[in-house]
Amino acid sequence: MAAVQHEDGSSFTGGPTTSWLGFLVPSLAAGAFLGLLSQLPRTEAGETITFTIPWVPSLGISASFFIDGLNLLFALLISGIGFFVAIYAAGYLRGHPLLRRFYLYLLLFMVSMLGLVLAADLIMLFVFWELTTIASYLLIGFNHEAKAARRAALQALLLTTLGGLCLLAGLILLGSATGSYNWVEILANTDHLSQHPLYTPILLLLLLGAFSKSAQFPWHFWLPNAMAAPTPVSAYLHSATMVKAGIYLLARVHPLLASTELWEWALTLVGSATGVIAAVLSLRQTDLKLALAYSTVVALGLLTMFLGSDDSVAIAAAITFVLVHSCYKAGLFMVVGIIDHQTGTRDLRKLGGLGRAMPICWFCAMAAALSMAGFPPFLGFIGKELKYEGALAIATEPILVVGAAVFTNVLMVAVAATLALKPFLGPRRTQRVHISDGSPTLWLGPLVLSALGVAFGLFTPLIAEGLVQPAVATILGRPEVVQFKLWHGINVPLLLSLITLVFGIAAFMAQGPLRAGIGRLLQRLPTTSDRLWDAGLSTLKWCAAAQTQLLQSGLLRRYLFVIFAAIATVMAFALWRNADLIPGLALPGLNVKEWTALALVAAAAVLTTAARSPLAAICALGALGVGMALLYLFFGAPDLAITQLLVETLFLILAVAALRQLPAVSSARRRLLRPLDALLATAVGAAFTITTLAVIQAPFHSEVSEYFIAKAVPEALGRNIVNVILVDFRALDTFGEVVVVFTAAIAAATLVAARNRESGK
Amino acid sequence: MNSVVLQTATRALVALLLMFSVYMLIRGHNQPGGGFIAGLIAAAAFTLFALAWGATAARSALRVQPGTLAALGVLLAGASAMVAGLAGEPLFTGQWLFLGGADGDKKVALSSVLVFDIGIYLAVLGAALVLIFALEEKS
Amino acid sequence: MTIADTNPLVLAYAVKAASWLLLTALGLSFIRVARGPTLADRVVALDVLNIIAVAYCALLAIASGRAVYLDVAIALALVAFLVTVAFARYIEYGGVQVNREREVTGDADD
Amino acid sequence: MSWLLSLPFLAPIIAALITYLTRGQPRASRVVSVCSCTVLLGTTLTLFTLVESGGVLTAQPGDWPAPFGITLVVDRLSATMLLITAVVGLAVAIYALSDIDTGREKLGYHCFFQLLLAGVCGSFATGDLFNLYVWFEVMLIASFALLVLGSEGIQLDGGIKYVAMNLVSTLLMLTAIGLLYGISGTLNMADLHLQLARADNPMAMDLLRVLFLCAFGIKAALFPLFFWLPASYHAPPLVVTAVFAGLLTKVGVYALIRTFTLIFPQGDGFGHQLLLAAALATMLTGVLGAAAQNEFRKILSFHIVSQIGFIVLGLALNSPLALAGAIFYMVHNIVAKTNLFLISGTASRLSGSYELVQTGGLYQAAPLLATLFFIAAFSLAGFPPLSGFWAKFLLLKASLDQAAYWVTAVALVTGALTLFSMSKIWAEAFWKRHPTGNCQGVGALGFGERVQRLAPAIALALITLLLGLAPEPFIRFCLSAAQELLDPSDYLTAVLTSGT
Amino acid sequence: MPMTETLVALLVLGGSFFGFTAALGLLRMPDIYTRMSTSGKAATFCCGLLLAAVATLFRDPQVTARALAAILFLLLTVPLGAHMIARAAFRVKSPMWQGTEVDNDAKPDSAAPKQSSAD
Amino acid sequence: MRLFLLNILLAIAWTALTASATLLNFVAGFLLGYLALAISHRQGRDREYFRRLPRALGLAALFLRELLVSSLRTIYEVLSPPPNSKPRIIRVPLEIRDNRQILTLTYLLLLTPGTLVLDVARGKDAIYVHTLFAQDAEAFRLELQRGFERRVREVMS
Amino acid sequence: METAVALAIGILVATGVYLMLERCLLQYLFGLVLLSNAANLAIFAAGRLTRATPPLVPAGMTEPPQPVANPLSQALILTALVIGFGLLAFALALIARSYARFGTLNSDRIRVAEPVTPEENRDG
Ligand code: NA
Ligand code: NA
Repeated sequence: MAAVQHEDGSSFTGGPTTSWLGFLVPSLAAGAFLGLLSQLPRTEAGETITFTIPWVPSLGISASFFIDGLNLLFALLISGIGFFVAIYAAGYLRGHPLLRRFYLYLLLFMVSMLGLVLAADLIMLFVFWELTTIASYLLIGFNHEAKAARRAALQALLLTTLGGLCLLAGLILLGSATGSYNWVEILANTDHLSQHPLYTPILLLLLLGAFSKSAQFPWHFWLPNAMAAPTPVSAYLHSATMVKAGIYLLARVHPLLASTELWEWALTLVGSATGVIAAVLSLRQTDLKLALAYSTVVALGLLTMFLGSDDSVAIAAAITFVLVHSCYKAGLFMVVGIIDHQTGTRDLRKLGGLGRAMPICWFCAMAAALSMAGFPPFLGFIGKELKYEGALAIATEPILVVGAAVFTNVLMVAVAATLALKPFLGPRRTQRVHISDGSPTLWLGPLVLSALGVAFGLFTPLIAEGLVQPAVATILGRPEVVQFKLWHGINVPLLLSLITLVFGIAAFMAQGPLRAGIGRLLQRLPTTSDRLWDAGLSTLKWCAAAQTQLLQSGLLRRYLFVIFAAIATVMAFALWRNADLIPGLALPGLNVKEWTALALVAAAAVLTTAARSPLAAICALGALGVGMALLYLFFGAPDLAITQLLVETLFLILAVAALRQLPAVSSARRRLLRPLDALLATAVGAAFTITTLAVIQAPFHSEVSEYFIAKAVPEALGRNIVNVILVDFRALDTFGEVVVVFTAAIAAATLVAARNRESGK
Repeated sequence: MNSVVLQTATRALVALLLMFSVYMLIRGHNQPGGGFIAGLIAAAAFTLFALAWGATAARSALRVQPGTLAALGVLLAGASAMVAGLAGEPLFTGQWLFLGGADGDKKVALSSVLVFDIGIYLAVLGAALVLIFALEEKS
Repeated sequence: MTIADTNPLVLAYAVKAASWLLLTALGLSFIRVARGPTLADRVVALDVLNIIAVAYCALLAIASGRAVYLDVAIALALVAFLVTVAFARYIEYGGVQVNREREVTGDADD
Repeated sequence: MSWLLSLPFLAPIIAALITYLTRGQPRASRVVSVCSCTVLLGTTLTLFTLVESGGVLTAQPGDWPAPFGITLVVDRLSATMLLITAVVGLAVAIYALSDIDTGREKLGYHCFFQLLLAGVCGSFATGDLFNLYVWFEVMLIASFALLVLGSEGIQLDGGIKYVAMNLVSTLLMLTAIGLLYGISGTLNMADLHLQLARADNPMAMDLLRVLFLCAFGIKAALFPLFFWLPASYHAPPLVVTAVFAGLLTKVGVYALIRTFTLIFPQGDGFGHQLLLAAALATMLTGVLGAAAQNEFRKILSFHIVSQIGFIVLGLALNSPLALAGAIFYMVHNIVAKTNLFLISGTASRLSGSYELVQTGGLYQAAPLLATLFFIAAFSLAGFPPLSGFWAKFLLLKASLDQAAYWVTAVALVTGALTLFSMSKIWAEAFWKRHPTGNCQGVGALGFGERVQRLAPAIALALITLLLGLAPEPFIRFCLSAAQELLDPSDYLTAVLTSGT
Repeated sequence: MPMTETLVALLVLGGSFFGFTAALGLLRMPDIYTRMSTSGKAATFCCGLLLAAVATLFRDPQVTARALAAILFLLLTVPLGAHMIARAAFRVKSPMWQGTEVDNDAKPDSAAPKQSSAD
Repeated sequence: MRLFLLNILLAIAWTALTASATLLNFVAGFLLGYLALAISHRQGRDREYFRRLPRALGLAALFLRELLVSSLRTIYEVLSPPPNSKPRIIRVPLEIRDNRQILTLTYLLLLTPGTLVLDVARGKDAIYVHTLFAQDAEAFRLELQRGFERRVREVMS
Repeated sequence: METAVALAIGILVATGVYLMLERCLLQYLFGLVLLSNAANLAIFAAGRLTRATPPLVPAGMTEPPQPVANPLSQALILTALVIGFGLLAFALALIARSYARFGTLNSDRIRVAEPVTPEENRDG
């Protein structure tokens, strides 16, 4: 586990103490919160509010938004907690040189997250999904000069993006399968999807997206690493909101996809595994923030597990838990942040006795921890009761689910106790003298959020009817009645709660030995996800390097070999497809002069190849030129013959002039016979021979050349038809051609000029 | 190359080659020849000069920088192409001006096509000389 | 005016024989180009090859009755020697010193 | 019309000649170069608007009717490519003002740059296959010149490989064109479409298909023909790399698109299957190659390869959506890639190196540059709401629509690996502390240099943003362009009645 | 006019025979100097005769002029090339047939005599 | 030279007058003009022109004879079995110094089969000749000096 | 005659490719020349080989009296020839320049742009 840097907790200098953004962001959050709250009555009544503007109509994508029971809950959380986090950040990052950027990123995140949950269009959802990834990347790497922060940012980015890409594929398939990209339209008809041939790919792709975003096992490790971000970010993105995007998605597609065993098993198993593993790891942590991070993973695992069910109690449990967890976890994170800020450390072993100096914090920590541990009358209690009830209601594998729930809750009680007691009791262990709760901007958020835990617990009907019930109804696609009570009478859930408390306290007492035990256990594990990640990355780099070394060898002849081999291969392939059409070699028809010219060409080519000295090769090229010119001449092309001779002559002169600068016998020791090269060369040559034959044995369409022959004198007023083509019919070619020659010449001269300059120096 | 024979013969040969190149240029529209061929022959003439007297001497015999000559050639070819555009016809359309009789091969024709060919002649000549001089001066 | 409508017997056979002779000559000079042994030998052979090609152009003009081939002959006659002169200079003044040879080519035997 | 269709290559050629004649006075050359690019932008914008509203434009230089004379033809694809060429051209011309040293200017930088533009524009504007070859050569030789301009050792080495492999491609192309003429008797691409549809020579057709595939595949840097690109793109001065990255390979891709839609439509799918295999391999090898690099420009160079794979993938899938995706991807990629190179130049100017190990600190020192990089890089990685997202989306959707799941998977993996490289640059050059602490801010540059370096980057980043935020007009355009490619009847009518 | 044709035939045959001997000389002569002595000129004659044949056959002033021009050009260029090669070979002391007799005072006076240019 | 040009002009005039643009007619015109000029320029400095033409013709005749003889010898040389001639390299001192004269002499020797001018001595006072058929070096020198060299000097000075 | 010409093209291509696969850059260049000739010959063949008259119209006529060789393929080759000359000349200059810079023509040894080890990536 990479060590989380503690630098973000120290006080900053050099930056602005505040910024207009410091007012803007909370104001916007508050505005959004209030605006959304005003819609509550309508969603409570089961209404869906939509808003659409066209965006990319040609692809059926629109910038449409909607509000229903499910996303309103999330949106309220996002804007509400966003408000407190923004205020908290003003105090926490006061004086940070990059404060303005922080607010911008925070704003970007908040808007994206709201967009994500409110988007009615699948593609819009994806757009915001990726935007939250970007914001998260920038915020995790906020402390950008620390290597661990950069590593964590990259890890989170890559994992969530990989998932995001799967999600995109899944959403596109979903759009194709349902014929619409609009949630409202898609959800209006949820019957047939489980029969659709694309059901399984859609489901798997969406799950991959959701699981990676919500840090489900085996992608759970990025979230604790993401604690490299400043604490407000951890509180906001990595516990309260962004990581719940996956949960939101699962809830959103629940009515569409949840009817199969695949869904149930996938979510139940992954969720419970995540919960159990993270709970164990959480207990082990001595860094307060990491302990919180793992407990967040626990919560996410449990949420996933519950969403695997189709039962209304389980769903209600999940939704309530979303609400509860967001409040107490954000509060706890902020408290930890304050401790870190004030003492310079968040290591349990170095903390103690802060209760007197930081009374508000202690209060907040206690309240939140009690909620987390599930004590009445806190909202957490209701949440936990519901959880057990829900767990019992899950039909597939109640023992497993209940077991996972109880086990994780036991450990969570221990963790909560640790968080609420350890730093505040006992002797002071820190050097710093001036330790306090800090400014109100710091403690306002935790205070309100922790207090809400109590308030919600006391005013349950409001929550149940206003928030949870519409959300559950949305998820299940049918109206449901959800009722919260602090006292249900003595039943199985209550018994389970008691067991949880007892064992939880026991675990808290025995945390020293437990921690050591877990440590030993972990050491015996062959690997961890995080190490696997590193191994994966280095495998990737190794593959990349190996591939590059193999392909991009830096050797020109090898490049050319591959290119020619590719040419030969595809041509052979094309020939093989048409094997029955390969023309036979019918020799004949040539008279002796043509044979001679051809033989001269061929012999000169061979001589060029076999010549031991470049000068001999040049002589051979001269002979080749004569042979070519004669060929042209024999077949009625005097202009070509002349040009060939002139060009050949000038080139040979240039070559001889250049050779005066080059080693005279450069190829004295060249390997004349290279079987592999010879094989390839023969193959390419044969392919070209066959291609030429295949082309010229067919009848020719001469309309175009006939036109030139007919029009040259009457319309172009020239008797040399070739020249007329060059300067009139196809003058544009010729123009381009002289441009080429001009360019080639001055380019070559440039090479030489640079040389002269160099030697002049 | 410091050879009496070569240097002396060159004087005559260069003149001959240049004359021949102009001949090939002018008759190119009706007989084998044309701007390329003529330009290459003219380039051969200066190449001979450069071989005999050195590239520097050849350069000064040419008087214009060969690169400039080439650029002007391309410009001339381009201009002849654009003449038609100014006359409202598509670019590169041949523009003809006949002097004397209108009878077949007897008339003297001035045309943008010939100008185009002259442009090519100059461009090819200039470009070839740029190359030759560059490599010759290096050696 | 081609061979067919002039004196078919004498001229046609003469042209045929001449064609064989010249083509053989072409081949023979090519052999010298290939065999060398010195660069000068190759260059001289190439020169002869060129001149025989000029001759063949003239022969073509006779055989076909088209003077066009003369233009090719003229062009070839005018420029072919340039290569020879360029080579001559190379032979006389040479390329880079031979003793740099090892260092510059470095074609190992791998 | 003849003027308008000729101007995209005529203006740069004239500018090139003027800058050559005035190469002794760099200041004059600079003015001419920027003016020419502005004219080019104006012309291509006009063309784009005309094509968008009125369909295919044609002209017959020399006034000989098609298919006998050479046809200049601008359809939606050509118009798009011309416009984006002009945009990139202007951006690079401005950037070059502060990036190219006077020595190189006197060697003719501006001249070669204009000639390169001429070659690129000519290639896009012509409707004649052999004329395409000629323009390819103009482009190629100008690129040779730009690549080795200044003749530093690394340039010469890169130049050798670049030249060596590209000349092979050129000769392949020439041979293929010649042989295609042998089958069809024509060079006019529209006429070729008709003649080849009638030709009964399946073997020759298949062989020519693969010949063209190889010839243009080398130019486009397809697997396994791309070696020249990573071998050379980091060698020349930065602006040169930037314009190469933006335009050169895309001309090859453009030629592939024309070849495999107009000249050799799908047929029995042989050519398209080969294209598909090449595209997938290109995507993966390119992006893996990038993962192995630790130099700013080398990473970007390998990504060019990978992204060429994406574009060719669109061509290989051969559906309206896929082709639209290919076109969108191409434009997006030209803008983003050019911009990334421009940004890398400024980044190395400020932090002193292209080697990621030796650079850093730009996040704090140059926030504007960081923003620009972030936009371009994440667009390249396909993040919404940037242009790259839509490019990726179109191709993904096209592949999913055809149930080509393997293709989707490769595309997704490639996307993730692209992100890996981009974030590597971000982390190393921007986030990391500079190893020596010597990282300047943008403010350290003079006013002129600041404008010349940043204005083009900002403009290109705005295009990336605009294409990402309001993609509808361009996607619609791409869809109709794709329709035009798949059903070339308008194109054929326009060309074959041209000049009669 | 059979006379003309016969004359042409003779010129053609004679010319090509010269050409053939020129090439044969190249092969048969022992060293570069003897090869040059026998070949270059013979080849030039070959051309001259054939071109004369052309002029005779066509009896068209334009053709005659071109044939004469071709002969003139050949006469001007071939010896020049031959001389230059000979000079170079002489100066670098290209290997000489052992039977060659060299005057005592006939030593090349090139500035820096080099090794043979064998390639 | 002035007279030569005049002669050419006269030949052109003749060709134009006779309205028959054949080479033969032009040569006829040239000869007629030559005669006419020779008559009209009986006195004066320009008499040299009328001396030089016959000498040039004499040189041409000598050259053609040499050409014919040595051509045949060359053919024999090539076709006959092993070389029966005696190649020699001979230094021939020259009196002429003018470049154009040396050039002409060199060309004449180069065009003659069997002789090859290898080099012009640095001081232009001698040429090196490779010959196939010279039996005796001194005789060859004398023959060359009295033959070609003298005539060249006469025609061109 | 098609077969023979096609064979010649094949031989030119094969020898050209073989040369290009050598280490020495000069050999590469020579291979390129061969390949370039092969390309031209292929175009020539593609325009169909006819022992016909050169495409010239005699004076006084508006069309050639008898069949003429295909003028278009000739024009194409002419263009290609001249372009090829430019390209080959440039390649030659590049090779010469590289020799001056690196002191070798062995392309295996020219490893500045793609060094064997990163340390070698110093331009000097
Ligand atoms: Na790219
Ligand atoms: Na070529």
